[in-house]
Amino acid sequence: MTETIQPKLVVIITESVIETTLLTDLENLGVKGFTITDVRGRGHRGNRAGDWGIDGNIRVEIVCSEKLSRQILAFLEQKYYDNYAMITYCSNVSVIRPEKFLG
Amino acid sequence: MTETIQPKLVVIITESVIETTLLTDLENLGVKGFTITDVRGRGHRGNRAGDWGIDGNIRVEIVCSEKLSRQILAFLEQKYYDNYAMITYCSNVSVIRPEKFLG
Amino acid sequence: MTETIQPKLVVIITESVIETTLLTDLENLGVKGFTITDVRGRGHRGNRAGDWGIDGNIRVEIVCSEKLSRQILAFLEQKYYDNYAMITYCSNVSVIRPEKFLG
Amino acid sequence: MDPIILFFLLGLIAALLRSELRLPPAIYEFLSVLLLLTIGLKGGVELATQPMSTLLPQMAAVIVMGFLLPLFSFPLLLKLGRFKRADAASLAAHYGSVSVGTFAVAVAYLGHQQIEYESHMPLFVVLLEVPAIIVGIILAKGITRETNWKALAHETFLGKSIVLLLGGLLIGWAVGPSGVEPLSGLFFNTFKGVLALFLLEMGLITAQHVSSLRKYGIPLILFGLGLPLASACIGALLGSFLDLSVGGTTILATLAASASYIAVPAAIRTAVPEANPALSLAASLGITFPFNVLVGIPLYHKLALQISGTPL
Amino acid sequence: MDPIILFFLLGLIAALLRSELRLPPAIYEFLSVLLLLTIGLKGGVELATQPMSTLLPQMAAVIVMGFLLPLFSFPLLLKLGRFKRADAASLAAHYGSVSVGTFAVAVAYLGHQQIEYESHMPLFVVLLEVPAIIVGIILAKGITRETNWKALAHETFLGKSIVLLLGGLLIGWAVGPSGVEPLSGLFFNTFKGVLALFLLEMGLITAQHVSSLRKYGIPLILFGLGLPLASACIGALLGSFLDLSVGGTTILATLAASASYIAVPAAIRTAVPEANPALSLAASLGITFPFNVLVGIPLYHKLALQISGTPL
Amino acid sequence: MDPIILFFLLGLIAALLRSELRLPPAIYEFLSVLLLLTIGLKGGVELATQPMSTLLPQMAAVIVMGFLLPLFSFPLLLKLGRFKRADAASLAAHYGSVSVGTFAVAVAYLGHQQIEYESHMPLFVVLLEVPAIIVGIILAKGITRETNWKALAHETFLGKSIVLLLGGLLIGWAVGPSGVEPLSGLFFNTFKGVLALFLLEMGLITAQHVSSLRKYGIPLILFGLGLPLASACIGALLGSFLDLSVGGTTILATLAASASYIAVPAAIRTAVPEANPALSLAASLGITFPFNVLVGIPLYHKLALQISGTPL
Ligand SMILES: Nc1ncnc2c1ncn2[C@@H]1O[C@H](COP(=O)(O)O)[C@@H](O)[C@H]1O
Ligand SMILES: Nc1ncnc2c1ncn2[C@@H]1O[C@H](COP(=O)(O)O)[C@@H](O)[C@H]1O
Ligand SMILES: Nc1ncnc2c1ncn2[C@@H]1O[C@H](COP(=O)(O)O)[C@@H](O)[C@H]1O
Ligand code: NA
Ligand code: NA
Ligand code: NA
Repeated sequence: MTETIQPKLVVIITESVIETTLLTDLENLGVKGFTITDVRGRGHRGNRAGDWGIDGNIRVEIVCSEKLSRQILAFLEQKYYDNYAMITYCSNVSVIRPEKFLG
Repeated sequence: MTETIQPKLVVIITESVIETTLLTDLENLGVKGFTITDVRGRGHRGNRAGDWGIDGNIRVEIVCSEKLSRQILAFLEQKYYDNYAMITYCSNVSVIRPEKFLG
Repeated sequence: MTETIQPKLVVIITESVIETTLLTDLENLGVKGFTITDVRGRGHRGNRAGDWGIDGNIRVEIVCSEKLSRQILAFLEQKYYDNYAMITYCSNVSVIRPEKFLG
Repeated sequence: MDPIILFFLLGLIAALLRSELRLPPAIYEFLSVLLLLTIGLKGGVELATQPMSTLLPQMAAVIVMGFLLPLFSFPLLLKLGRFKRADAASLAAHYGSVSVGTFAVAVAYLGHQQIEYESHMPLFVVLLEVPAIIVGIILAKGITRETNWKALAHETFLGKSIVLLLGGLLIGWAVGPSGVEPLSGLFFNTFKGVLALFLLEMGLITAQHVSSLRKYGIPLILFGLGLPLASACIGALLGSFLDLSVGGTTILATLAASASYIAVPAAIRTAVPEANPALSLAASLGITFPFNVLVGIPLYHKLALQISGTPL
Repeated sequence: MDPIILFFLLGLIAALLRSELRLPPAIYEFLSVLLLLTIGLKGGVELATQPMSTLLPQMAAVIVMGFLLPLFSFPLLLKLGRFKRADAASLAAHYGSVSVGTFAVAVAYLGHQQIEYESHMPLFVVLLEVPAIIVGIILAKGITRETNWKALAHETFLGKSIVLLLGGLLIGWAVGPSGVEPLSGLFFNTFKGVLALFLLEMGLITAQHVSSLRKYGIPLILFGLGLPLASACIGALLGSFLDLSVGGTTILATLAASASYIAVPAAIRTAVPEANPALSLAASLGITFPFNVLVGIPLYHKLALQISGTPL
Repeated sequence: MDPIILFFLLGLIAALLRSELRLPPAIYEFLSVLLLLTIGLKGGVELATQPMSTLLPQMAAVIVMGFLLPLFSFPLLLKLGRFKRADAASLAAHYGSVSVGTFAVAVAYLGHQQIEYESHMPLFVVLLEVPAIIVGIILAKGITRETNWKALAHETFLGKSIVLLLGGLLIGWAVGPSGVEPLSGLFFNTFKGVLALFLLEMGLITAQHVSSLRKYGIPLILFGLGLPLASACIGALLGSFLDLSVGGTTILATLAASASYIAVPAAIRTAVPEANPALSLAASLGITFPFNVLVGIPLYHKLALQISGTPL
């Protein structure tokens, strides 16, 4: 068990309708791995109950280097924040096999 | 990208049957945004496999100020902990556009 | 509200097909509570879109003592990492009623 | 043997052998929505064809039974069973109300045996669902100045199953047999198959609750068997008193004997938080549902025959 | 009254009373897949039986209408409604395209009233779905060197509902009536029931959007009622010009009057991010859908009768 | 052309064009539960009507084939294909077992062509599902003192698909044709439609695995085409040896040629972790399933005709 870096967990919660676009963007930024959960919620843009087609949210979580985390957040804020229901948050995590996340 | 406050992530895992009541309570406490995931699990109150009607759990995550996080936890412990399957945990997160969470 | 210990949140993301085995292992390690979410994702072992039977991932989250968290991670790395799609990460959380997690 | 019972056993055995078989929750929801709407529609269509003068007295009597059943079991549960007040009230509510799944099995049983019954029986399901919830909540909390009647009404009348049953009933009643006919492809023709899948799932679920029985011991098992038997007698007597056919009496006995596991648990969970939901589900799902489905219904049929004076 | 309307009302009322009734999203998806495929298949089967020489001119005219409707409403929305450019374009796209659910209700209405209509109507649904999306996106963004035509084509032609409608159409057309026959157990026989459940869910969804209307005020409500009425007239005139039967004219009017809430919102959301999706859904789901289903369709039928010169 | 094949192509093309079309996993589950139960029930009903004396020898022969097929392909995969031991064993298990979806397509094909076949074929599906899993696991791990036979039995006999197939079979056998009849509304009448939707989804899934083929190169593609052809010959010879009709021989050849993608992947994943699941799914889903569905089945029909000596 090696624990040599201090990776970041980035969580993005946004409209499920942009999933494909968002994933392409993340890939272009260098994201190699992510996990998606179908969720619902409420925020500044109102209630997103997820009952049907375009009403749901996704929650994307990405474990990555601090540098990449900053790039992701800056990119998302610039491209999506003004027009889409979206929040992001970031925290410190420890991982085993850090090479899985820095590839 | 501004990072001026140290917001908290509050996670509540509890019985899905109380979703409506819980959300009303959270709203009354001043929670403006939250995200809900349908989950299953196990704990002191046994197995909650989520296979049917009233057997499932929800996972509510709330990004908020530290003050609000403490109010939420105190309220939940007092109102729900004795009679419902519920756990909560809290961690530090960093966010962009903190005004989204302190409104 | 008491906050006397510094518990850990362990998150495991892996193939849903090993759910039963994994839960048995966790139980044997002394895990008393956990929460499971059905998720999808991408990583070193490719795309796991969750569209059907054996293509999905689960996300298991466990709040526990630091000691147990280390045992879990060591065990998983040794038993599952070489043959299964799996990542884990770990972070600090604060809880109320810590006795719920240390039982 | 009716194949739907075998589907129940298939689910039960698969789960007890720890098979990986699991139906997604969304499918369980879908099947129960279909069952509830179909039963409601069937009942409503019959309402449309019957004179109110026959129905009203029966309806009144059935509602009275719905209020009395929990009042009858509550003291037994409290005194004999030594359950906590909240738990006794919760169990009384579960057993006073009805299980739609059990009702559907009884209907299938009579169909399989080609026994006639009054076709407005689904109406009784709707009527019996609610009163026990109200009584149970009041038994647990008492009536005080603070009783939140609005919340109480909300929890009892706006639960999912009541809305679907009652909604189906009203729609069936409004449009009558010919209006409902175009819907039969989904609702009536597939009914038996939907019920089979539903019972498969119920078998899987029941197995989980069977294993939680150990925790609660003999008293719960005794009540889980005794209460339905006693209630069945009350239901059968009422059926005979109302001059129902043997089939109708069988169903009324089954309804009385059945314990809710959908509407009541949800309502009681929010209204009586201090009641232990695992306890009442262990009883209603772990004992009473399998008992009624496998043993009870034929028994209640014999009972109905006996009471109606028809030779066995 | 057609029972499917009652299912819609059941959902609407249950949600307005804050009942706990909710269908899982997977069921909503399943029902809409079934609806879209069934409508596509039906249309395709009819195509197989009709001479292209009759169809082609009608198809061309309907496509032209699909392009013109948003061009006609856009300036109104911009000038009279004072909506922002992106929102006006988005609304124009929603109202220029069609609602498959509304179409199905119109078909059920005519069936219920035993009114004949040209059986290739589902073809028109497919033809009307896409043009307004293209026009809407161009109205919002203008045509520049940077216009990403490939992405535009992807968003309009490869959305879920178009793929299912068009796929069903092509399959029905390829295999013809006898080829489709073995599929009828799932697709055709359960159609009315599937539509009933779909409308139950639509009632639940509509209720949420009704409550968001307050935020947008009177102008939106006026457009939500006015646009369908105006478009219905255009559709009815085209139907009569194409010599469609009264039933066919009713359907074409309904299609023109209906506002998309599946295909268009998804396409516009990615192509015109600055348009407010809550605004257009409040209009199409909160006003126009219930209006069309409850009031509009019978009205458009009267309109079609009037225009065809048949006495009322 | 049979419409269900077109549904498969629709899914395949939609996914290759990167359409947003996706069915929720719960619906995939629901469809496969329906398919498995229906096939089981059909087989069981036939069992009930056939003398055991005819069936038992056939059953024994088919089981033997189930054990031999993986033993025959394993050395080829190991030596010729130079796959790792675990991967060779896993592929042998996948190709030795059967694909229920492919079986259903073969049945639909024969129905479409109005070709008779022995109605107890679903029994063979059940019999062929398990042996290859056992052989595959033993080939991968060897038999040692530590072989956990209990876990092995659990993984092979209690997987979801086996439980449903076998459960359906036993229920059908227990209640016979008349007992199953009331279930036909859901299970039999909708069968073709359910299969169509299932194949739509399979098309979507197949497309994902087609694109992963590149990673594994030509050898895998050759095996993905060669193994089914070789196995089909074995199956056809056995069918002719057992004096099956041309239709029955076609199905047995198809079963031999088909590769599992539900039961085997799940069982092998837990029992042989070091086998690469992406490899075997790329072969069975990316090559063999589409090959069998689009090309193989008609081919195996020709083969059966040839072997039975009937002129083409
Ligand atoms: N404070 C919050 N905590 C957790 N989730 C939130 C919060 N605010 C918004 N969300 C989620 O993020 C989505 C988009 O937020 P918004 O852009 O504020 O509408 C919402 O639908 C919620 O799912
Ligand atoms: N230690 C834990 N880690 C993560 N989730 C837990 C833990 N304990 C309980 N849970 C979740 O919280 C729910 C309620 O817990 P409990 O009140 O202990 O029954 C359980 O059903 C689990 O989903
Ligand atoms: N960097 C990452 N961040 C978040 N989730 C990941 C990451 N890498 C992998 N995953 C998840 O873990 C699963 C297994 O990862 P892997 O073993 O890399 O294939 C993937 O299917 C994802 O759901
Ligand atoms: Na009862
Ligand atoms: Na329109
Ligand atoms: Na095979």
